Amino acid sequence: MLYFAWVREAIGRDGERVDVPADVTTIADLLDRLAAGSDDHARAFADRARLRAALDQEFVSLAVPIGQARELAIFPPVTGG
Amino acid sequence: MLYFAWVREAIGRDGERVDVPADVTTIADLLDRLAAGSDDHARAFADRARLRAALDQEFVSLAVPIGQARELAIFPPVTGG
Amino acid sequence: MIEVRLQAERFDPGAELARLEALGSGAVASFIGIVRGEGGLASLRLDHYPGMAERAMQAIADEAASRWPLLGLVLVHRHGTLAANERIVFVGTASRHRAAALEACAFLIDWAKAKAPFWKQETFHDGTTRWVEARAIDDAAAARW
Amino acid sequence: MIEVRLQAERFDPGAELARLEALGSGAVASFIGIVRGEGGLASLRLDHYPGMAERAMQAIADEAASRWPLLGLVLVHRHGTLAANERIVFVGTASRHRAAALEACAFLIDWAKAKAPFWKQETFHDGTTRWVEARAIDDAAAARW
Repeated sequence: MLYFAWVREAIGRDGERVDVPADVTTIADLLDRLAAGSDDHARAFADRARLRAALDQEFVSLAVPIGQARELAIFPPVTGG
Repeated sequence: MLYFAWVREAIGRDGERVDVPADVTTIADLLDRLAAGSDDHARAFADRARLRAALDQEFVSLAVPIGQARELAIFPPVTGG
Repeated sequence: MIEVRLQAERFDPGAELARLEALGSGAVASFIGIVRGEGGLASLRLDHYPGMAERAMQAIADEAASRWPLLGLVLVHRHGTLAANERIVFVGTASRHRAAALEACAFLIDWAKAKAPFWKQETFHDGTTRWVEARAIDDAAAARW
Repeated sequence: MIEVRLQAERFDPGAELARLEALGSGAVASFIGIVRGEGGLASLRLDHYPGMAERAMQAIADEAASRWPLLGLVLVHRHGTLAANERIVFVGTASRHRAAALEACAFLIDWAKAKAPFWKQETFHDGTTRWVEARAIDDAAAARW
Protein backbone atom coordinates (compact mmCIF):
# COMPACT_ATOMS: atom_id res chain seq x y z
CA MET A 1 0.00 0.00 0.00
CA LEU A 2 1.05 3.57 -0.74
CA TYR A 3 0.06 6.72 1.15
CA PHE A 4 0.17 10.30 -0.05
CA ALA A 5 -0.26 13.82 1.38
CA TRP A 6 -1.75 13.99 4.89
CA VAL A 7 -2.64 10.29 4.85
CA ARG A 8 1.09 9.57 4.66
CA GLU A 9 1.78 12.02 7.47
CA ALA A 10 -0.96 10.58 9.69
CA ILE A 11 0.30 7.03 9.26
CA GLY A 12 3.91 8.09 9.51
CA ARG A 13 5.22 6.28 6.47
CA ASP A 14 4.85 6.43 2.70
CA GLY A 15 3.84 2.82 2.26
CA GLU A 16 3.83 -0.67 3.63
CA ARG A 17 3.47 -4.23 2.47
CA VAL A 18 0.07 -5.68 3.37
CA ASP A 19 -1.12 -9.24 2.82
CA VAL A 20 -4.86 -9.00 2.27
CA PRO A 21 -6.67 -11.32 4.75
CA ALA A 22 -8.86 -13.96 3.13
CA ASP A 23 -12.06 -12.49 4.60
CA VAL A 24 -11.34 -8.95 3.30
CA THR A 25 -13.00 -8.10 -0.01
CA THR A 26 -13.17 -4.35 -0.65
CA ILE A 27 -10.74 -1.53 -0.09
CA ALA A 28 -13.05 -0.21 2.66
CA ASP A 29 -12.87 -3.61 4.37
CA LEU A 30 -9.07 -3.46 4.35
CA LEU A 31 -9.06 0.07 5.78
CA ASP A 32 -11.36 -1.16 8.61
CA ARG A 33 -8.97 -4.02 9.35
CA LEU A 34 -5.87 -1.79 9.39
CA ALA A 35 -7.65 0.85 11.52
CA ALA A 36 -8.57 -1.82 14.06
CA GLY A 37 -4.92 -2.72 14.52
CA SER A 38 -3.22 0.71 14.77
CA ASP A 39 -4.10 4.11 16.18
CA ASP A 40 -2.20 5.85 13.36
CA HIS A 41 -4.19 3.99 10.72
CA ALA A 42 -7.42 4.55 12.64
CA ARG A 43 -6.80 8.29 12.68
CA ALA A 44 -5.75 8.43 9.02
CA PHE A 45 -8.77 6.43 7.88
CA ALA A 46 -11.33 7.95 10.29
CA ASP A 47 -13.20 10.09 7.75
CA ARG A 48 -13.78 7.95 4.67
CA ALA A 49 -15.41 10.87 2.81
CA ARG A 50 -11.99 12.52 2.73
CA LEU A 51 -10.21 9.48 1.29
CA ARG A 52 -9.68 8.40 -2.28
CA ALA A 53 -8.02 5.27 -3.63
CA ALA A 54 -6.17 3.96 -6.66
CA LEU A 55 -5.87 0.28 -7.45
CA ASP A 56 -2.93 -0.54 -9.70
CA GLN A 57 -2.74 3.20 -10.49
CA GLU A 58 -6.38 3.61 -11.52
CA PHE A 59 -8.77 5.73 -9.44
CA VAL A 60 -11.45 3.55 -7.83
CA SER A 61 -14.14 3.84 -5.18
CA LEU A 62 -13.44 2.44 -1.71
CA ALA A 63 -16.26 -0.04 -2.34
CA VAL A 64 -14.29 -1.81 -5.05
CA PRO A 65 -13.01 -5.35 -4.41
CA ILE A 66 -9.22 -5.54 -4.16
CA GLY A 67 -9.05 -8.76 -6.15
CA GLN A 68 -5.57 -9.58 -7.44
CA ALA A 69 -4.37 -5.97 -7.48
CA ARG A 70 -0.71 -5.52 -6.55
CA GLU A 71 -0.69 -1.81 -5.68
CA LEU A 72 -3.23 0.03 -3.56
CA ALA A 73 -2.83 3.74 -2.81
CA ILE A 74 -4.83 5.78 -0.29
CA PHE A 75 -4.80 9.58 -0.40
CA PRO A 76 -6.96 12.72 -0.10
CA PRO A 77 -8.80 14.17 -3.12
CA VAL A 78 -6.20 15.51 -5.55
CA THR A 79 -5.28 19.21 -5.61
CA GLY A 80 -2.71 19.62 -8.37
CA GLY A 81 -2.72 21.84 -11.42
CA MET B 1 -16.55 58.72 -46.69
CA LEU B 2 -13.92 56.06 -46.15
CA TYR B 3 -13.52 52.78 -48.02
CA PHE B 4 -11.65 49.67 -46.92
CA ALA B 5 -10.54 46.33 -48.37
CA TRP B 6 -12.10 45.40 -51.74
CA VAL B 7 -14.58 48.29 -51.52
CA ARG B 8 -11.60 50.64 -51.65
CA GLU B 9 -10.11 48.73 -54.59
CA ALA B 10 -13.41 48.69 -56.52
CA ILE B 11 -13.90 52.43 -56.11
CA GLY B 12 -10.23 53.13 -56.73
CA ARG B 13 -9.66 55.43 -53.76
CA ASP B 14 -9.54 55.20 -49.99
CA GLY B 15 -12.09 57.91 -49.36
CA GLU B 16 -13.81 60.99 -50.66
CA ARG B 17 -15.67 64.03 -49.40
CA VAL B 18 -19.42 63.72 -49.94
CA ASP B 19 -22.06 66.34 -49.19
CA VAL B 20 -25.19 64.43 -48.32
CA PRO B 21 -28.08 65.57 -50.56
CA ALA B 22 -31.08 66.95 -48.70
CA ASP B 23 -33.36 64.13 -49.92
CA VAL B 24 -30.98 61.37 -48.76
CA THR B 25 -31.74 59.93 -45.31
CA THR B 26 -30.13 56.54 -44.76
CA ILE B 27 -26.72 55.12 -45.60
CA ALA B 28 -28.40 52.84 -48.15
CA ASP B 29 -29.98 55.91 -49.81
CA LEU B 30 -26.56 57.50 -50.12
CA LEU B 31 -25.05 54.36 -51.62
CA ASP B 32 -27.90 54.33 -54.20
CA ARG B 33 -27.17 57.93 -55.09
CA LEU B 34 -23.43 57.37 -55.46
CA ALA B 35 -23.99 54.18 -57.49
CA ALA B 36 -26.24 56.07 -59.89
CA GLY B 37 -23.48 58.53 -60.65
CA SER B 38 -20.44 56.28 -61.14
CA ASP B 39 -19.77 52.81 -62.53
CA ASP B 40 -17.03 52.22 -59.95
CA HIS B 41 -19.39 53.00 -57.08
CA ALA B 42 -22.17 50.98 -58.71
CA ARG B 43 -19.89 47.95 -58.90
CA ALA B 44 -18.56 48.39 -55.34
CA PHE B 45 -22.06 48.80 -53.89
CA ALA B 46 -23.84 46.21 -56.07
CA ASP B 47 -24.27 43.52 -53.44
CA ARG B 48 -25.49 45.20 -50.27
CA ALA B 49 -25.41 41.92 -48.35
CA ARG B 50 -21.61 42.04 -48.62
CA LEU B 51 -21.32 45.58 -47.28
CA ARG B 52 -21.02 46.86 -43.74
CA ALA B 53 -20.87 50.44 -42.45
CA ALA B 54 -19.56 52.52 -39.59
CA LEU B 55 -20.93 55.93 -38.74
CA ASP B 56 -18.50 58.10 -36.77
CA GLN B 57 -16.53 54.88 -36.08
CA GLU B 58 -19.47 52.85 -34.72
CA PHE B 59 -20.79 49.83 -36.63
CA VAL B 60 -24.31 50.49 -37.93
CA SER B 61 -26.80 48.93 -40.35
CA LEU B 62 -27.13 50.42 -43.84
CA ALA B 63 -30.70 51.32 -42.89
CA VAL B 64 -29.53 53.86 -40.31
CA PRO B 65 -30.09 57.60 -41.00
CA ILE B 66 -26.86 59.49 -41.61
CA GLY B 67 -28.00 62.49 -39.55
CA GLN B 68 -25.21 64.85 -38.57
CA ALA B 69 -22.48 62.19 -38.70
CA ARG B 70 -19.14 63.45 -39.99
CA GLU B 71 -17.47 60.15 -40.95
CA LEU B 72 -19.07 57.28 -42.85
CA ALA B 73 -17.06 54.18 -43.73
CA ILE B 74 -18.13 51.39 -46.10
CA PHE B 75 -16.34 48.04 -46.08
CA PRO B 76 -16.83 44.26 -46.27
CA PRO B 77 -17.51 42.17 -43.14
CA VAL B 78 -14.38 42.25 -40.97
CA THR B 79 -11.87 39.39 -41.07
CA GLY B 80 -9.16 40.26 -38.56
CA GLY B 81 -7.88 38.34 -35.59
CA MET C 1 -3.56 46.35 -16.18
CA ILE C 2 -5.48 46.63 -19.43
CA GLU C 3 -3.22 47.05 -22.41
CA VAL C 4 -4.33 47.33 -26.03
CA ARG C 5 -1.84 47.78 -28.85
CA LEU C 6 -2.25 48.10 -32.60
CA GLN C 7 1.14 47.88 -34.23
CA ALA C 8 3.05 47.02 -37.39
CA GLU C 9 5.96 45.59 -35.38
CA ARG C 10 6.30 41.99 -34.27
CA PHE C 11 5.66 41.05 -30.66
CA ASP C 12 7.08 38.42 -28.30
CA PRO C 13 4.46 36.19 -26.61
CA GLY C 14 6.93 35.15 -23.90
CA ALA C 15 7.50 38.78 -22.93
CA GLU C 16 3.76 39.55 -22.94
CA LEU C 17 3.11 36.50 -20.77
CA ALA C 18 5.88 37.43 -18.34
CA ARG C 19 4.21 40.77 -17.66
CA LEU C 20 0.87 39.08 -17.05
CA GLU C 21 2.47 36.46 -14.80
CA ALA C 22 4.16 39.18 -12.75
CA LEU C 23 0.74 40.44 -11.61
CA GLY C 24 0.62 37.56 -9.13
CA SER C 25 -2.83 36.36 -10.13
CA GLY C 26 -1.96 32.68 -10.34
CA ALA C 27 -3.73 31.94 -13.63
CA VAL C 28 -2.62 33.23 -17.03
CA ALA C 29 -4.25 32.27 -20.33
CA SER C 30 -3.24 33.26 -23.84
CA PHE C 31 -4.14 32.89 -27.47
CA ILE C 32 -1.87 33.53 -30.46
CA GLY C 33 -3.09 33.78 -34.03
CA ILE C 34 -0.47 33.07 -36.70
CA VAL C 35 -0.40 33.35 -40.51
CA ARG C 36 -0.81 29.86 -41.95
CA GLY C 37 1.47 29.43 -44.95
CA GLU C 38 -0.61 26.87 -46.75
CA GLY C 39 -2.26 26.83 -50.18
CA GLY C 40 0.64 28.68 -51.76
CA LEU C 41 0.23 31.71 -49.50
CA ALA C 42 3.17 34.11 -49.76
CA SER C 43 2.00 36.87 -47.43
CA LEU C 44 -0.99 38.35 -45.67
CA ARG C 45 -1.85 42.01 -45.64
CA LEU C 46 -3.91 43.34 -42.75
CA ASP C 47 -5.90 46.39 -43.70
CA HIS C 48 -7.43 48.30 -40.81
CA TYR C 49 -9.54 51.38 -40.08
CA PRO C 50 -7.16 53.76 -38.29
CA GLY C 51 -8.71 55.27 -35.20
CA MET C 52 -11.73 52.98 -35.15
CA ALA C 53 -9.54 49.85 -34.89
CA GLU C 54 -7.90 51.12 -31.69
CA ARG C 55 -11.26 52.24 -30.29
CA ALA C 56 -12.90 48.90 -31.09
CA MET C 57 -10.02 46.96 -29.49
CA GLN C 58 -10.24 49.12 -26.38
CA ALA C 59 -14.02 48.65 -26.18
CA ILE C 60 -13.63 44.86 -26.51
CA ALA C 61 -10.98 44.86 -23.77
CA ASP C 62 -13.15 47.00 -21.50
CA GLU C 63 -16.08 44.66 -22.08
CA ALA C 64 -13.95 41.66 -21.06
CA ALA C 65 -12.74 43.49 -17.96
CA SER C 66 -16.33 44.26 -16.99
CA ARG C 67 -17.45 40.64 -17.41
CA TRP C 68 -14.60 38.74 -15.74
CA PRO C 69 -12.50 39.44 -12.63
CA LEU C 70 -9.20 40.06 -14.43
CA LEU C 71 -6.00 41.41 -12.92
CA GLY C 72 -4.50 41.84 -16.35
CA LEU C 73 -5.43 41.83 -20.02
CA VAL C 74 -3.22 42.30 -23.07
CA LEU C 75 -4.60 42.55 -26.60
CA VAL C 76 -2.09 43.10 -29.42
CA HIS C 77 -3.09 43.16 -33.09
CA ARG C 78 -0.74 43.77 -35.97
CA HIS C 79 -1.45 45.55 -39.24
CA GLY C 80 0.43 45.76 -42.51
CA THR C 81 2.10 42.96 -44.47
CA LEU C 82 2.92 39.72 -42.65
CA ALA C 83 4.82 36.69 -43.96
CA ALA C 84 3.73 33.10 -43.43
CA ASN C 85 4.25 31.94 -39.83
CA GLU C 86 4.31 35.49 -38.47
CA ARG C 87 2.08 36.24 -35.51
CA ILE C 88 -1.03 38.34 -36.15
CA VAL C 89 -2.70 38.68 -32.78
CA PHE C 90 -1.99 38.02 -29.12
CA VAL C 91 -4.57 37.83 -26.35
CA GLY C 92 -3.44 37.30 -22.76
CA THR C 93 -5.42 37.37 -19.53
CA ALA C 94 -4.51 37.07 -15.86
CA SER C 95 -6.98 36.21 -13.12
CA ARG C 96 -7.15 34.50 -9.75
CA HIS C 97 -9.60 32.10 -11.39
CA ARG C 98 -8.53 29.88 -14.24
CA ALA C 99 -12.03 29.76 -15.72
CA ALA C 100 -12.15 33.56 -15.83
CA ALA C 101 -8.75 33.77 -17.51
CA LEU C 102 -9.64 31.14 -20.11
CA GLU C 103 -13.16 32.41 -20.83
CA ALA C 104 -12.04 36.03 -21.12
CA CYS C 105 -9.29 34.91 -23.49
CA ALA C 106 -11.78 33.10 -25.73
CA PHE C 107 -14.18 36.04 -25.56
CA LEU C 108 -11.46 38.51 -26.56
CA ILE C 109 -10.36 36.64 -29.65
CA ASP C 110 -13.95 35.89 -30.70
CA TRP C 111 -14.93 39.54 -30.43
CA ALA C 112 -11.68 40.79 -31.96
CA LYS C 113 -12.40 38.62 -35.01
CA ALA C 114 -16.01 39.73 -35.35
CA LYS C 115 -16.07 43.30 -34.06
CA ALA C 116 -12.75 45.00 -34.87
CA PRO C 117 -12.28 46.67 -38.27
CA PHE C 118 -9.52 44.57 -39.85
CA TRP C 119 -9.50 42.92 -43.26
CA LYS C 120 -7.11 40.25 -44.50
CA GLN C 121 -5.82 40.09 -48.06
CA GLU C 122 -3.87 37.02 -49.12
CA THR C 123 -1.08 37.15 -51.70
CA PHE C 124 -0.05 33.83 -53.23
CA HIS C 125 3.24 32.71 -54.71
CA ASP C 126 1.75 32.95 -58.23
CA GLY C 127 1.13 36.65 -57.64
CA THR C 128 -2.65 36.49 -57.28
CA THR C 129 -4.38 38.17 -54.36
CA ARG C 130 -7.65 37.47 -52.58
CA TRP C 131 -9.58 39.22 -49.84
CA VAL C 132 -10.46 36.71 -47.14
CA GLU C 133 -14.22 36.21 -46.84
CA ALA C 134 -15.89 36.57 -43.46
CA ARG C 135 -17.24 33.34 -42.04
CA ALA C 136 -20.66 32.92 -40.44
CA ILE C 137 -19.02 30.74 -37.79
CA ASP C 138 -17.05 33.76 -36.55
CA ASP C 139 -20.22 35.80 -36.06
CA ALA C 140 -21.77 32.85 -34.25
CA ALA C 141 -18.71 32.54 -32.00
CA ALA C 142 -18.95 36.23 -31.09
CA ALA C 143 -22.71 36.03 -30.52
CA ARG C 144 -22.46 33.29 -27.91
CA TRP C 145 -20.96 35.71 -25.35
CA MET D 1 3.00 16.32 -31.32
CA ILE D 2 1.73 15.24 -27.91
CA GLU D 3 4.21 15.97 -25.16
CA VAL D 4 3.66 15.28 -21.46
CA ARG D 5 6.32 16.08 -18.89
CA LEU D 6 6.45 15.71 -15.11
CA GLN D 7 9.50 17.49 -13.80
CA ALA D 8 11.07 19.21 -10.80
CA GLU D 9 12.80 21.75 -13.05
CA ARG D 10 11.35 25.08 -14.10
CA PHE D 11 10.03 25.55 -17.61
CA ASP D 12 9.89 28.48 -20.04
CA PRO D 13 6.40 29.22 -21.44
CA GLY D 14 7.87 31.22 -24.33
CA ALA D 15 9.95 28.24 -25.42
CA GLU D 16 6.99 25.84 -25.09
CA LEU D 17 4.81 28.21 -27.13
CA ALA D 18 7.48 28.60 -29.81
CA ARG D 19 7.47 24.85 -30.42
CA LEU D 20 3.68 24.81 -30.69
CA GLU D 21 3.71 27.83 -33.01
CA ALA D 22 6.27 26.13 -35.25
CA LEU D 23 3.72 23.43 -36.12
CA GLY D 24 2.06 25.89 -38.51
CA SER D 25 -1.46 25.38 -37.20
CA GLY D 26 -2.34 29.06 -36.99
CA ALA D 27 -3.96 28.97 -33.51
CA VAL D 28 -2.08 28.40 -30.26
CA ALA D 29 -3.66 28.59 -26.81
CA SER D 30 -2.01 28.25 -23.43
CA PHE D 31 -2.65 28.24 -19.72
CA ILE D 32 -0.08 28.78 -16.97
CA GLY D 33 -0.72 28.07 -13.29
CA ILE D 34 1.51 29.96 -10.86
CA VAL D 35 2.04 29.82 -7.09
CA ARG D 36 0.20 32.77 -5.53
CA GLY D 37 2.30 34.26 -2.75
CA GLU D 38 -0.58 35.64 -0.70
CA GLY D 39 -1.73 35.01 2.86
CA GLY D 40 1.82 34.69 4.13
CA LEU D 41 2.64 31.77 1.86
CA ALA D 42 6.36 30.98 1.80
CA SER D 43 6.39 27.95 -0.47
CA LEU D 44 4.29 25.23 -1.99
CA ARG D 45 5.19 21.58 -2.05
CA LEU D 46 3.73 19.39 -4.75
CA ASP D 47 3.45 15.78 -3.68
CA HIS D 48 2.71 13.32 -6.47
CA TYR D 49 2.19 9.62 -7.08
CA PRO D 50 5.22 8.55 -9.12
CA GLY D 51 4.27 6.44 -12.08
CA MET D 52 0.56 7.08 -11.82
CA ALA D 53 1.01 10.86 -12.21
CA GLU D 54 2.75 10.43 -15.58
CA ARG D 55 0.16 7.85 -16.68
CA ALA D 56 -2.74 10.09 -15.68
CA MET D 57 -1.24 13.08 -17.47
CA GLN D 58 -0.71 11.01 -20.61
CA ALA D 59 -4.29 9.69 -20.45
CA ILE D 60 -5.65 13.24 -20.10
CA ALA D 61 -3.54 14.39 -23.05
CA ASP D 62 -4.70 11.45 -25.16
CA GLU D 63 -8.30 12.22 -24.27
CA ALA D 64 -7.88 15.83 -25.42
CA ALA D 65 -6.25 14.69 -28.67
CA SER D 66 -9.16 12.34 -29.32
CA ARG D 67 -11.77 15.05 -28.71
CA TRP D 68 -10.28 18.01 -30.60
CA PRO D 69 -8.37 18.28 -33.91
CA LEU D 70 -5.02 19.28 -32.43
CA LEU D 71 -1.70 19.52 -34.24
CA GLY D 72 0.13 19.88 -30.96
CA LEU D 73 -0.36 19.56 -27.23
CA VAL D 74 2.08 20.20 -24.39
CA LEU D 75 1.29 19.43 -20.74
CA VAL D 76 4.02 20.15 -18.19
CA HIS D 77 3.49 19.71 -14.44
CA ARG D 78 6.12 20.32 -11.80
CA HIS D 79 6.59 18.47 -8.52
CA GLY D 80 8.65 19.24 -5.43
CA THR D 81 9.01 22.53 -3.58
CA LEU D 82 8.09 25.75 -5.39
CA ALA D 83 8.49 29.32 -4.18
CA ALA D 84 5.83 32.01 -4.54
CA ASN D 85 5.43 33.20 -8.15
CA GLU D 86 6.99 30.05 -9.57
CA ARG D 87 5.11 28.30 -12.35
CA ILE D 88 3.39 25.02 -11.48
CA VAL D 89 1.75 23.87 -14.69
CA PHE D 90 1.75 24.69 -18.40
CA VAL D 91 -0.87 23.63 -20.91
CA GLY D 92 -0.45 24.53 -24.57
CA THR D 93 -2.45 23.51 -27.62
CA ALA D 94 -2.12 24.11 -31.35
CA SER D 95 -4.93 23.69 -33.82
CA ARG D 96 -6.16 25.06 -37.13
CA HIS D 97 -9.29 26.11 -35.24
CA ARG D 98 -9.09 28.63 -32.42
CA ALA D 99 -12.12 27.16 -30.66
CA ALA D 100 -10.48 23.73 -30.61
CA ALA D 101 -7.22 25.14 -29.26
CA LEU D 102 -8.98 27.13 -26.52
CA GLU D 103 -11.44 24.41 -25.52
CA ALA D 104 -8.78 21.71 -25.40
CA CYS D 105 -6.63 24.01 -23.28
CA ALA D 106 -9.47 24.54 -20.78
CA PHE D 107 -10.26 20.81 -20.79
CA LEU D 108 -6.64 19.90 -20.11
CA ILE D 109 -6.24 22.12 -17.08
CA ASP D 110 -9.66 21.17 -15.70
CA TRP D 111 -8.88 17.47 -15.97
CA ALA D 112 -5.30 17.86 -14.75
CA LYS D 113 -6.65 19.54 -11.62
CA ALA D 114 -9.29 16.90 -10.96
CA LYS D 115 -7.82 13.67 -12.32
CA ALA D 116 -4.05 13.69 -11.84
CA PRO D 117 -2.56 12.50 -8.53
CA PHE D 118 -0.93 15.66 -7.16
CA TRP D 119 -1.36 17.20 -3.72
CA LYS D 120 -0.38 20.70 -2.66
CA GLN D 121 1.02 21.51 0.78
CA GLU D 122 1.43 25.15 1.73
CA THR D 123 4.20 26.37 4.05
CA PHE D 124 3.70 29.83 5.55
CA HIS D 125 6.25 32.37 6.74
CA ASP D 126 5.33 31.54 10.37
CA GLY D 127 6.45 27.95 9.77
CA THR D 128 3.00 26.36 9.75
CA THR D 129 1.99 24.01 6.98
CA ARG D 130 -1.38 23.10 5.52
CA TRP D 131 -2.54 20.60 2.92
CA VAL D 132 -4.72 22.35 0.36
CA GLU D 133 -8.30 21.07 0.43
CA ALA D 134 -9.91 19.91 -2.80
CA ARG D 135 -12.72 22.14 -4.03
CA ALA D 136 -16.08 20.89 -5.31
CA ILE D 137 -15.86 23.54 -8.05
CA ASP D 138 -12.86 21.74 -9.53
CA ASP D 139 -14.76 18.47 -9.79
CA ALA D 140 -17.65 20.35 -11.38
CA ALA D 141 -15.29 21.97 -13.89
CA ALA D 142 -13.89 18.57 -14.86
CA ALA D 143 -17.36 17.01 -15.08
CA ARG D 144 -18.63 19.51 -17.64
CA TRP D 145 -16.44 18.02 -20.39
